[in-house]
Amino acid sequence: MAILRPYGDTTGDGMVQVSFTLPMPHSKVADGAGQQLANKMGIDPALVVHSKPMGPDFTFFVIYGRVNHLVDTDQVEVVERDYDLLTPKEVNFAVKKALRRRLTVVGACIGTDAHTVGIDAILNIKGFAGEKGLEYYREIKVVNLGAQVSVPQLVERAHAEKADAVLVSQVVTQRDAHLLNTKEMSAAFREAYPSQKRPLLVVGGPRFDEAMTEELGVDRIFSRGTTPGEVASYLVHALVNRRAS
Amino acid sequence: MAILRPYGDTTGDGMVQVSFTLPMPHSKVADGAGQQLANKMGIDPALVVHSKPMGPDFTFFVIYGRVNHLVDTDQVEVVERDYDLLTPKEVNFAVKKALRRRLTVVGACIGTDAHTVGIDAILNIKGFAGEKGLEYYREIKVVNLGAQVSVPQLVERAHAEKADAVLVSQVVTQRDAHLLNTKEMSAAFREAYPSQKRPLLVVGGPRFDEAMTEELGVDRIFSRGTTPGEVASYLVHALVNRRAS
Amino acid sequence: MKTKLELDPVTVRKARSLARKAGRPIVRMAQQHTTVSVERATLRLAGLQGADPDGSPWANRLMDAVRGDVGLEHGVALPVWDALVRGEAEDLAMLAQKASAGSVRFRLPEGRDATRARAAATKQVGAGLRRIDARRRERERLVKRWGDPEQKPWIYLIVATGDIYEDIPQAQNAARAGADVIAVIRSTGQSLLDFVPEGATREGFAGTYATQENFRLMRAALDESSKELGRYVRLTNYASGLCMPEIATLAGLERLDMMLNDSMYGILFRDINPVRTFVDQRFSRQVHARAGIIINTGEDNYLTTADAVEAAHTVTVSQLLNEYFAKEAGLEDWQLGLGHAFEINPEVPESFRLELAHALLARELFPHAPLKWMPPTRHMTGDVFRGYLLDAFFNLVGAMTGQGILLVGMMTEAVVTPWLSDRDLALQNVRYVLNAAGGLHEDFRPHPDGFIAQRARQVLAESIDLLDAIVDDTLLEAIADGTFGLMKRPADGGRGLDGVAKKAGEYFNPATDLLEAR
Amino acid sequence: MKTKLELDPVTVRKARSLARKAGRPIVRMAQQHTTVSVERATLRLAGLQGADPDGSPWANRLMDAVRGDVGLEHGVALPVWDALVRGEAEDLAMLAQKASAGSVRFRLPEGRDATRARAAATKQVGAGLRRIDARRRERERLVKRWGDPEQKPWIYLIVATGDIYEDIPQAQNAARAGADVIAVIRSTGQSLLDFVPEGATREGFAGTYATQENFRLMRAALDESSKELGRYVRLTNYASGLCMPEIATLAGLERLDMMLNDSMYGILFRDINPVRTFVDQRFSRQVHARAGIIINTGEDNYLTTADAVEAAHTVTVSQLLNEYFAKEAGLEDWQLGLGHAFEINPEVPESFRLELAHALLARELFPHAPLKWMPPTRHMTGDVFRGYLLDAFFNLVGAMTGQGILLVGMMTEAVVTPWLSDRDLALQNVRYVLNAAGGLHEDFRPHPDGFIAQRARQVLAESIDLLDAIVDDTLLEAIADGTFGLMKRPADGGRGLDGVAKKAGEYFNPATDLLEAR
Ligand code: B12
Ligand code: B12
Ligand SMILES: Cc1ncc(COP(=O)(O)O)c(C=O)c1O
Ligand SMILES: Cc1ncc(COP(=O)(O)O)c(C=O)c1O
Repeated sequence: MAILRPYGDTTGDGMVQVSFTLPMPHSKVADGAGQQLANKMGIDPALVVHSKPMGPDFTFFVIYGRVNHLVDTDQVEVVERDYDLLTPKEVNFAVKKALRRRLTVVGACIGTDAHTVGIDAILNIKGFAGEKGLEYYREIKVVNLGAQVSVPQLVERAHAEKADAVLVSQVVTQRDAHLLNTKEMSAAFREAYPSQKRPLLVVGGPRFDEAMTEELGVDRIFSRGTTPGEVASYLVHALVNRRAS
Repeated sequence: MAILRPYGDTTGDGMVQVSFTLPMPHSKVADGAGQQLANKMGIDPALVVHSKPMGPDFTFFVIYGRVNHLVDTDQVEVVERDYDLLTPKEVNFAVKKALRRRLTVVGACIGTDAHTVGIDAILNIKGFAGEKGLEYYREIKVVNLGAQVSVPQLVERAHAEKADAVLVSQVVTQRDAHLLNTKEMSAAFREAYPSQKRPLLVVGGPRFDEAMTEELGVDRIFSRGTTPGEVASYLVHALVNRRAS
Repeated sequence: MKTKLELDPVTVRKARSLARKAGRPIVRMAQQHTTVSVERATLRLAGLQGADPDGSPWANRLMDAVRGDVGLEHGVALPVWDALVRGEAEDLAMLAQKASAGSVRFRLPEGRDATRARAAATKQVGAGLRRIDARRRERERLVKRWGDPEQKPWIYLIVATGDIYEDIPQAQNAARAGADVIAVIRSTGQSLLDFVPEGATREGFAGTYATQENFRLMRAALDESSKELGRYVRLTNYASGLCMPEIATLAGLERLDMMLNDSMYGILFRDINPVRTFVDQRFSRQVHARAGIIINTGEDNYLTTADAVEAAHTVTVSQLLNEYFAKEAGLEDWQLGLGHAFEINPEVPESFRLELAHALLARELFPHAPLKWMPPTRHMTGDVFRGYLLDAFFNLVGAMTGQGILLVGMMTEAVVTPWLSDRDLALQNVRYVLNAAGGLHEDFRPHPDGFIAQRARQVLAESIDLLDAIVDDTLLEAIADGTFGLMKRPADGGRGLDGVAKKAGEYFNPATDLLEAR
Repeated sequence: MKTKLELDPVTVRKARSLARKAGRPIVRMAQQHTTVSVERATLRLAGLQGADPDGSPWANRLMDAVRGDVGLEHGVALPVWDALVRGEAEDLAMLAQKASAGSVRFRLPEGRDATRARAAATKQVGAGLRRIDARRRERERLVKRWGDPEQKPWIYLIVATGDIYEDIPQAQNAARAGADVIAVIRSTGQSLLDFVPEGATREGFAGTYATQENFRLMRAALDESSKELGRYVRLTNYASGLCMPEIATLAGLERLDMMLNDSMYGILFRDINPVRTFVDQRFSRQVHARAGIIINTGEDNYLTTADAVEAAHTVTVSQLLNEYFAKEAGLEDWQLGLGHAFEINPEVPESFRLELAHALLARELFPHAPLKWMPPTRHMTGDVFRGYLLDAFFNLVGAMTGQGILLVGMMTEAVVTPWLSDRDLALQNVRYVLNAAGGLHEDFRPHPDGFIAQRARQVLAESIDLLDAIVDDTLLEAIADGTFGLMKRPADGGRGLDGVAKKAGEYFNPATDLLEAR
């Protein structure tokens, strides 16, 4: 199943739906412009099935058509889970065995972002999707700094708590706020720590691309629908291995 | 305003929305495949904001992102109206003057297509969008053959009626039925008539691309939202000019 | 659900008796005529299958040969079984082949020959009917085993790829996603074919050919799904067009569960001759009655060519006529999926409440019929978001007025035949509405003379006036005048009239005899 | 609209008196304290504008200098106008500059000096209040000229580009497309800034900074649109965060029409100190009362962090408290846009009827308040089609329960801040629902002890129990315990406590005096 096309109502028909706005008055030319963009996106034939003026200066389009690109599923690289999912029991056991002390995580929603539901879903006992949060794990000490935490504050607390891992949430993405804040954060930690001692840096949020760890200078990225269990299992995997190496 | 980008919420942000189905089970790889297709369409970054299994073998995607293509409105060729819109009065007058007899149009919905509302909207007195249909024009004789008319029948009637113009409707487009039927029709007319004497061939339907006259071998194509007035004005323009030349 | 409109029973009775008056002459006409398709259906009931090498069915070949020798007016049974009794061939298939090779001549048997032919024909056709009875019992068994849908309305979905092998996975997907009824719509051309294509087909336009083999394949696939889902998934097709009686027969033989089967649709929207249609229609309904098949009528179509507010009463009149013709043919209330639709221009003020009024009127006029509630189509546009919204309010009307069968609307109605994803999104839409607002009808109590009740009464009154007029100058006239869907169809126009004959004195058809017997 | 729930008046009275009991200690506390922002608001009322070269406002510079010399507890007025009367500078701006250059020393005047300072301060601040009065009359004049929206609910739309110059065309487009109220949401950071930025701004995150200049620009643009459209388009911003009192003042001076202004939002969702918030909140509401501004409260937010069914009663309790605090500060019923939201998980059976029950309860508990009905957010996903559907049912609840202000939901809620096209589609959605089903409330008559009425009574009962508990161990305790939105906020925690002081005996503030006078 390596090579695929989108499926409208027949195998291989390649049909897709697109909508967008062009900053130009509604007109035949606008329809043509909408079609041109669709063509450039590889949609041919492209049917402008709906075009509507939005005020004097904008036109909204809905376009259907056959896209001529092929999807090669072998070319897809995704961040597959490269660690086993552990039960809380197993996590606690592994931590005890590897560290011979509790594992400390410091969590926060940094910058001016005040969305705590996401990080709380990971950290609070209440948890998410039926899984209890990290606070529930006997061998994990959770320090949840809440929202709107500045990077310096975060670094300081990480020091003070001797954090093994720092968990940061970013939900607001407008103007790439989440990327900028994350980079600032990771830079600050590289500043403040010798690379050996640096705590594990983990960020999460609904709009992150999990493949961007390099670029953002963090150890792991979690996105939409992450569960606490995944995070706990990853922490064990990463920290135990680290000690190992 | 020659070069444009789509407009999400800021000038130049280039944001678009796309949805499609891939014939593969829902998984992380599927999400990656969806993103890959979006990238190939020129969307980067492409955010898979929704992916949902549809049964075991299909996944549906909604993707948002910034498309990096530019729209060049100067490159758009559209079939602009190259004739003046006339009132019924003016049409009648022009016909009388140019032909010195009534202008005869034979209309039909050919093939197995039974959608008559469109052609009736153009031909019947009742008309469309507040404009009366061609039957209302004193100087136009309308022969409406209705639906499911075979091409031979159509040619025969066109002969019998000495049609100046033949108006054909095609609404069903699945498997390009409308294109195939139109080509068959225009071929038959080229067969049956010396090129001088061939009646004007006009097709219409909601999903035609008005630029395809060449390919379909017709004189004019009308699409979504055509009004009877446009058609009448075009007929005068085309037939009078023809006589002129 | 206690009634919300409290229609005046006297008015309702009046409406029904007018419909009876208007319909009776049509029934008489139907009784006095036969058609090539009725006769071919009789041959198919007797077990004649298959087609010659160029795909024209043996039923047609045999029928044509018989007609060539002795005409249509006596029916096909006497000459055919006379030939068999005479030993011209040892079975129907063989006879058909010989006949088309011109090596049999048919005659009208008389006296004891006729009696023997009648007996033989009755026996063989009777066996066919028993096969249909068996299929009906089988359905009842499977429904008992796998169960009916939990919720009302039943969720009805269309597949339309044109290729039976694409239709099947899509239908199974749809069933998995929650469809209770799957309809395979037909290729655009089929209704005008005067024969039923053979075998599995892959090349329909905007629909898939109705063939016995396609029926079998899809029913088998849905039996699989039913088993998987623990819910009997019903299959629908179209007993309409020039072969209405034969397709009804094949549906009975292949255990289809519902059939689109309107008394006037073919006339109005396929320009099929009115007499032909009414004759075929009566026979096909007798078969459906016998087969325990639920019919769906097509009033929704009128609102695609006429305005849904102005023409609201034509829907009601047509429903009353369809009810009369159906009952006359032996169908029971539970088999009457009378059609109506959410087609009022959404720009019309209070359009939603007008829809509620119309849907309630149908519901309370036909309290025991399932009713088939059809989605917006005419006012759907390429704005698929708006389309998704309109479909939601269509679903809501369905839930608030207790419709029996909900044909799920597609946001791409104005664009393409349904995509896989359209269907999935549409079902999500239905599920939300039924789950979140399913109980709203409890709080929905129109004032006895508020906007909704008044509108309903007005439509009923207009219906009675129209029926009065029809009784005066006949239904055929009304159809010729464009009363329904603004389509003008004269009684002597349209396709297929050449396939109709007035029955001769000694006309004999074991199928009709047996079907009318009960 | 005759009441549908017929709530027991005794129970309702009880709920109100409990809210009064729970709120009174907070009011007393607010009366006994002042904050840096209240004092800066007083300076702004007196006409102090502008900022130093690095953008820190003169109001802050002056306040800080005064505080450095004589502290906050006496208020800023006495020391400042004493200095002016002493001729340290010929106006406030000059004084602020000198003060920040360290070339003025402030003192607490006594006897006749104090009297003179009081008089001068009162005169100058009074002039500021009269400017606000003038703006209010101006609004009344323009509303008379251009008219209010024809329909209820008013249609409320958000713009959020972060750039005032993108906001303006988008706002004007939205108005043209049918918006009656435009809200410019603020950049994520602003609520934690202890100063109000200056000038036109283009670099907000997910919102645009609230500045006096941005207010002016947008109000002017909407005046244009109002004129073009023949309908007075209202402007909304946020009097919240650490500068609540100053922003309320600027809103009054720039003729904003509505302000988000909740008594607890800053505490719960921005972790601002409770005492600071309650003090600031009271002053800002006195200004809003004077300016004829409609406030919007933020109960909707609780349902984004707590479950909308379990926590339904916390919304009601908060509305009752907000009502009490608002009335106490001089606001009238027509100014109370009490918030609530359509946030029940759509998977919950009968979720739509539960929403109806909650919305009706609010409607009938506060019959004379406009009420602000907020769209689904928490359960919105990237499935924009489903989102568009949920928003439609949100709109329908709004229409069926007579809400006053409808904050239009966006199908992209889970994805991005609203796009131009999202807004246009959303308005199309609202228009359809209001036009097609606007009258449905006439047919919507829940049974007196049906599902809806029972649910409403249950929520009211739970609210009374909760209020009882709050009266026993104080509102501050309840907030500390996470009663609202599950957010735990202790009275001594949070930001901005250092900006609070207990008033000294000779505390003087002409603004509060004048505002309380009436
Ligand atoms: C709830 C909510 C709020 C609440 C927040 C309450 C609180 N205390 O958190 C309130 C009402 C206060 C709020 C306010 C605002 N919000 Co808000 N809000 C939302 C909303 C509706 C839901 C977010 C949520 O709770 N999701 C549920 C959680 C469980 O999912 P999640 O965050 O994705 O987290 C999961 C994963 O991402 C992952 N994860 C997340 N973080 C982390 C961290 C780690 C370490 C790991 C391992 C995993 C992980 O695990 C979680 C569980 O699976 C969204 C819209 C939506 N439906 O998504 C808008 C939304 C996020 N808000 C938005 C905005 C703009 C705001 C405001 C800035 C608006 C304004 N200018 O006033 C304000 C100000 C807030 C601020 N200063 O940041 C925008 C963001 C737009 C963008 N893409 O930039 C959104 C998308 C709405 C919109 N379309 O405008 N908001
Ligand atoms: C009404 C309707 C019907 C009615 C037709 C009644 C009648 N007598 O016409 C009924 C119910 C009978 C019907 C049946 C079917 N329909 Co139908 N139908 C529609 C519907 C809802 C509206 C079409 C319409 O009337 N539009 C209004 C007219 C005024 O617009 P118009 O046709 O575009 O015409 C305008 C312009 O295009 C132009 N124009 C059109 N023709 C011409 C000709 C000339 C010369 C000129 C100058 C201009 C011109 O001018 C007109 C005025 O502006 C559409 C869905 C939709 N909302 O579009 C489906 C639709 C067209 N139908 C469809 C299908 C598949 C069918 C069936 C084949 C389904 C089936 N297998 O049973 C059947 C069979 C019909 C057949 N054999 O062809 C599909 C076609 C899919 C596709 N793209 O191929 C559609 C799109 C619905 C869908 N999504 O499945 N249908
Ligand atoms: C009642 C009825 N019969 C038949 C059909 C199908 O038409 P055809 O006979 O062309 O397959 C329809 C289509 O909507 C219908 O409504
Ligand atoms: C009542 C209330 N105040 C204020 C805000 C805005 O928050 P901020 O103060 O961060 O701008 C909101 C956001 O939804 C709100 O609901």
